[in-house]
Amino acid sequence: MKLHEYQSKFLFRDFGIPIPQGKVATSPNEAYDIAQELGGVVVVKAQVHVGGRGKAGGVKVAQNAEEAKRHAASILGMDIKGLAVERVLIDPGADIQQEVYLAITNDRGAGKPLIMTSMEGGMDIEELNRQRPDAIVREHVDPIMGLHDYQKTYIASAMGMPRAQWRSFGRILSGLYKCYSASDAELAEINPLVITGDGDLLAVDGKVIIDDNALFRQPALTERRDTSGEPDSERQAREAGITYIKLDGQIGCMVNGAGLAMTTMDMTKLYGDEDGIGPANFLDIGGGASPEQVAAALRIILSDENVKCVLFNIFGGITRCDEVANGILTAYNEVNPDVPMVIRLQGTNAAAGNRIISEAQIPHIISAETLTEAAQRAVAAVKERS
Amino acid sequence: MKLHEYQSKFLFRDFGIPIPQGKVATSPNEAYDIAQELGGVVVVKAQVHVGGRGKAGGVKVAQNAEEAKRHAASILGMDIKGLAVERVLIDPGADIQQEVYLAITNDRGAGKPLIMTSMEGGMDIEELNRQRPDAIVREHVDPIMGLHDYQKTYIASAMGMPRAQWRSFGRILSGLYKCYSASDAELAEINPLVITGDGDLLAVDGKVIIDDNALFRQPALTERRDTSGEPDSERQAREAGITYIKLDGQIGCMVNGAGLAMTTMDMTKLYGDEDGIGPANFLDIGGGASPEQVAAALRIILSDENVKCVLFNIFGGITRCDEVANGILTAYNEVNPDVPMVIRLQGTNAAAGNRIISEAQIPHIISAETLTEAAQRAVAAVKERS
Amino acid sequence: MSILIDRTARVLVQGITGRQGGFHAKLMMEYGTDVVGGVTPGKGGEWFEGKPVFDTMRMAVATTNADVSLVTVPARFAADAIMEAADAGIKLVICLTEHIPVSDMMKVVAFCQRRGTRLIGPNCPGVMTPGQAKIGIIPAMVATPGNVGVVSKSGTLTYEVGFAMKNHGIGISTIVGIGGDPVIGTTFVDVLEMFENDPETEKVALLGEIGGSAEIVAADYIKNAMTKPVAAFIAGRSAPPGKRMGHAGAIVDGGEGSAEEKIMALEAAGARVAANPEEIPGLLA
Amino acid sequence: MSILIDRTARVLVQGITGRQGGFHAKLMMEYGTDVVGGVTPGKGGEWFEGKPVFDTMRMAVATTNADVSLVTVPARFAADAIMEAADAGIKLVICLTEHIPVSDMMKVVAFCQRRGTRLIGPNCPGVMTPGQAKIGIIPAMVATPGNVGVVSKSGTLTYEVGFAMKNHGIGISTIVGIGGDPVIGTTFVDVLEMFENDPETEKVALLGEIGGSAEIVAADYIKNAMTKPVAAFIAGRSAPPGKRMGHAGAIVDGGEGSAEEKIMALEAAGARVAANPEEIPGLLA
Repeated sequence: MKLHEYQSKFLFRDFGIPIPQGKVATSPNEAYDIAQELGGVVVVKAQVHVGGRGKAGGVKVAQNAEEAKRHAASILGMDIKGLAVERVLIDPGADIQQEVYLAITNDRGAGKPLIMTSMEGGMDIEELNRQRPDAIVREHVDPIMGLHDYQKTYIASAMGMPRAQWRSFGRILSGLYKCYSASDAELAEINPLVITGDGDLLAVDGKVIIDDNALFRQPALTERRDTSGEPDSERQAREAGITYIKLDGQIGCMVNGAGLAMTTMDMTKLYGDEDGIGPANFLDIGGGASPEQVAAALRIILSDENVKCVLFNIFGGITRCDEVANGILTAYNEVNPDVPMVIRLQGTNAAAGNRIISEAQIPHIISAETLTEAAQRAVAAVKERS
Repeated sequence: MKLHEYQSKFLFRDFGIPIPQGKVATSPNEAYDIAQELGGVVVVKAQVHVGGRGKAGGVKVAQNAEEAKRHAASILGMDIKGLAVERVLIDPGADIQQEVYLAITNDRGAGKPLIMTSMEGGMDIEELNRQRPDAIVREHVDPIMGLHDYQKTYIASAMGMPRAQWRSFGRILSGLYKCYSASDAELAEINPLVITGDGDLLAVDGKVIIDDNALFRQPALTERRDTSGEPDSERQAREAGITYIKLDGQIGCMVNGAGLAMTTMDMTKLYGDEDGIGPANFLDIGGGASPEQVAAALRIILSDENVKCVLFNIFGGITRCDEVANGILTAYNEVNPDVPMVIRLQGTNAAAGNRIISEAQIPHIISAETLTEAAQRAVAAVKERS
Repeated sequence: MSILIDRTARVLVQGITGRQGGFHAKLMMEYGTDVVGGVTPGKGGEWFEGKPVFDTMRMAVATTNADVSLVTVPARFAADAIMEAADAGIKLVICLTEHIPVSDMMKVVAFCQRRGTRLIGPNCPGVMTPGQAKIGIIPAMVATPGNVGVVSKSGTLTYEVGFAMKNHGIGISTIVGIGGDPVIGTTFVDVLEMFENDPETEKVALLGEIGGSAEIVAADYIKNAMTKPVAAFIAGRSAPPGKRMGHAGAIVDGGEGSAEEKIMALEAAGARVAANPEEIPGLLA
Repeated sequence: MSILIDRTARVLVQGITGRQGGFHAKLMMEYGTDVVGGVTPGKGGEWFEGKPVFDTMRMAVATTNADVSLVTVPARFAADAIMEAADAGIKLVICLTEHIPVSDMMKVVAFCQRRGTRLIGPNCPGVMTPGQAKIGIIPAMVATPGNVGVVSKSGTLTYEVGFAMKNHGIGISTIVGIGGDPVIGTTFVDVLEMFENDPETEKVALLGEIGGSAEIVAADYIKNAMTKPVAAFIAGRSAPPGKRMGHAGAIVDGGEGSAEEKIMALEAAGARVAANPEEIPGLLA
């Protein structure tokens, strides 16, 4: 779960990290009041869950409250990569001497938290990593012991942080590690961490992503979820306990198991790509899905107007194919899809499941024995209807 | 640093451990008001830093507020093993079904926290350990990992806690470990932890001792220090940065180093015991003590009226004996003791030190070359003056 | 014994009185696995299908002398359950549980390493040595005994491939589901190494997916240290970047972890990579 | 090399720019100890008596190839400093610092054990192999080379005994001050075992005190595993129970840790226990 910039920075503040004294506005008038209160130059920043808002015109400097109001008016409601801007952060302008990059993330290969930091902050870390990988200091943290104080000295020294800032940088590093750790974050990033003309450090921009699997113990953070950037269908699926991701193709996929669901997508593309045909979604109904869940999943798939065919690929292991077949029939009767459905049931009780489907004598239903056959038939069905 | 019962229990409460809703009174009228507010039967408990207050009459049950006031009047000001009672805790009476013992302490041999618990609570743990050692369940905690949840199940099962209480006992165990750990406690003890008639758990008595060396990071606990049980001389020494412990003998000891200080005490006793002569105190002036500290230490030693002789035993290692000799002379001139002083300087610059002392030509000063000689001469000096 | 388990494995099921734990414990016993008991805190003293249930792993191991544990408890209890097994002296822990927070797993993996306990998973279907024992949820029907080792991040995709192999008359030495989470106890390389050293394994099938770089590291191992042929499939060629495809670990992030780079690395290492998992039996023939 | 250190030891001093650290570093160098540098965070790049000062142990070890570290930093930084040394690959860390919280030391001791780092102390005078090297604050004058190993919880008491031995013409192989704190890195038994296995040590002097049960455990070891004669002294016979006698560990608590029980145990184990430390040379003669 992503936090907005303002949410991330307010969270940093809870862990003792200095941030600008800005506030969030949802209207130009509010922006005016905040800018007035702050006084001087302010920055008006769009709060959306996409990168590149600066290039899109979502970040603007204002010399006074009147200008802040005008900027807010132009940014609020702006469309950035398909997302409407609902909030702007009004931050006081900072006296930037130097921009530093500082982040803590999960290094999955090492199975440890990884601190990445560089005196060349401001730019995207992936960009920096491509251009000047040696400018990034990387330090693992022992997940059980946590961050040692001596590591802070090592990092500050290795990155070339001026000595005058070691102490305050160390405090921020401790604070960020505590924040990352206490919030079950996958990423806690300050970019830029600014050294001001007075030699102070200030987290001017921030990004935090929380591990979805840990939200059960993060009630305060869970409340802050902003689903405005999420497609309706994905939100509905999430609420129904189904993993669904909308894609651009024409073949709706309903599969049990994440790996097999990806594979099924891949097969539709393998056989359909030359005709511009591919998967309309990722969907994993999980093990032992009920007829109600199958129906809900089917409705979600069909809510996508691009879908020209639905492909069921169920490998019955513990799941019994006859039960899934009944679920499909129930769902079919409830949802009444007007697109063809390719059904491939394999594994436990596959014969019985296929018999149930064929005996139901439903038009638009196409059987398949192997995944290859199923994918090929789904592609053919889409071609027919195009 | 010891916490009083009420301080310990209020600390437990901060960590989610259920305690009786009692309050502290420093006067009979206050006790009346608290008992009135609580209603019903209450217990009036002396808050002093010694064991055995129950047998001394420091704990009394009152049926009503009037009786609570009378009990408070008799307990407040009472002398328990030399300590005056300044506060009483007024707790509501508990419906006691069973008394449980639960404590976490440092196991120095293992270098790990040790949980000790027993269904046979209420009595002193040392007593229980002598009588029924098998009734105590002992479980170490990994100091880095902390208490695992599974250990709580193991402990509850092994001690024979009824299953209905496992969950609440587990929560108390977690809370007590957090309390012990967050407070840098050497001991966090609940005795008894009561199972009430309703099956609830309640920490009816508590004892917490904080590691003195960790007080620098426990400001809130440090404020709660009650020095009323501490002799004035020990408090003065503590404030002067000297370790001093008052004993019953006649020979005041001033030594550098704790091990040598104990040894010096032992030697006075070894040679004086048959005449009833022994050490008046433990005192370690540490390494490189200044003349001011030597003078302060001398004043503290002489504040004890039993002292008939002062024995200086300094083994100069890094400390130079000539400097110590000058310190002694300065202290002598400032304090002007009227008891004989045996001075033994050995090690670095011992010859020079001894020359300084002998050249000062001070009456009452007796030189010695070895520790044995010094102890024997101090004993002889006391005998002379008896 | 092929690798990791054979019919002599003495298995405890943590969470045996749960719906999932009990269901699979029964199927394991039907397959011939020696399930010697189970653990559910608060239910010690009960019985499950003739096997004793204990409150703690410590008591369970002391009584049954078990050497493998299967963790089936819910996500919020799973980290503690794995460490409990490791502390009780179990040297092989297989964890099926999905949705364990990554921060828990980082601690648990470090903990198991220090204890010398091998952890398989979490979020995996388990381990099966066909004809001998299965520990986990892999259906009996998807494999027959043979000489191909299978290692996979995924559940049903593995069944699909196993089933296709069976239909082509190809048997399996051991199937190891390592799980699709970002931080796991046992990696592709760990298992490849075991297969390389296993006299009963002649070839290996590796089923990977997008996300992370475990397949790249595996390719490196295949190139430098493996003598046995490897056939592979990587799921997620059609997955968009920045989206988590069901498995917590299945995400192409910052240009890393794409199917293309994994396929290229594996092919460069000499593995034969299928575009369609149903081609795997052909590549192994 | 006698035990633990000899003239080849390459020593870093953590806290070398501090008053205590610098003072003792100089004395160590005068004695002949090979002090190769020091560490003080924030002072990297400076020089101390011709030796380089580094910001971190990692950089110091990489540059100097040191193998021993002496920790002289204040109590609140000491736990971190010890772990820093262990993480930097140092296998022998000697910590002089007094007043470290016990909870820190419990973590640090467990940490060092996992890292395979031997910790001596804290709150100890250090280690000296007379005529070769001294690391810590033991004065040069208290010992000459010889064949008696000395292990002690105390500082000045050790000097007292060493000096008495020297005056009786008895030399020392190595002096190890293990420290008077409740939780320490190296115990009596650890050192007794080293002396037992050290061909240059023929006899051992053990200087204990009240508090804890390390001397009882040592008695057990002496009885069961030691062939070399042991002379001992236990300080604190006249100490009252329940009072901490200077050293954080020197307290008779709940009837445990008294001098009497330690003396009895040592005598029963065959050690010769002196009533007066100045008798030790006689017992060793």
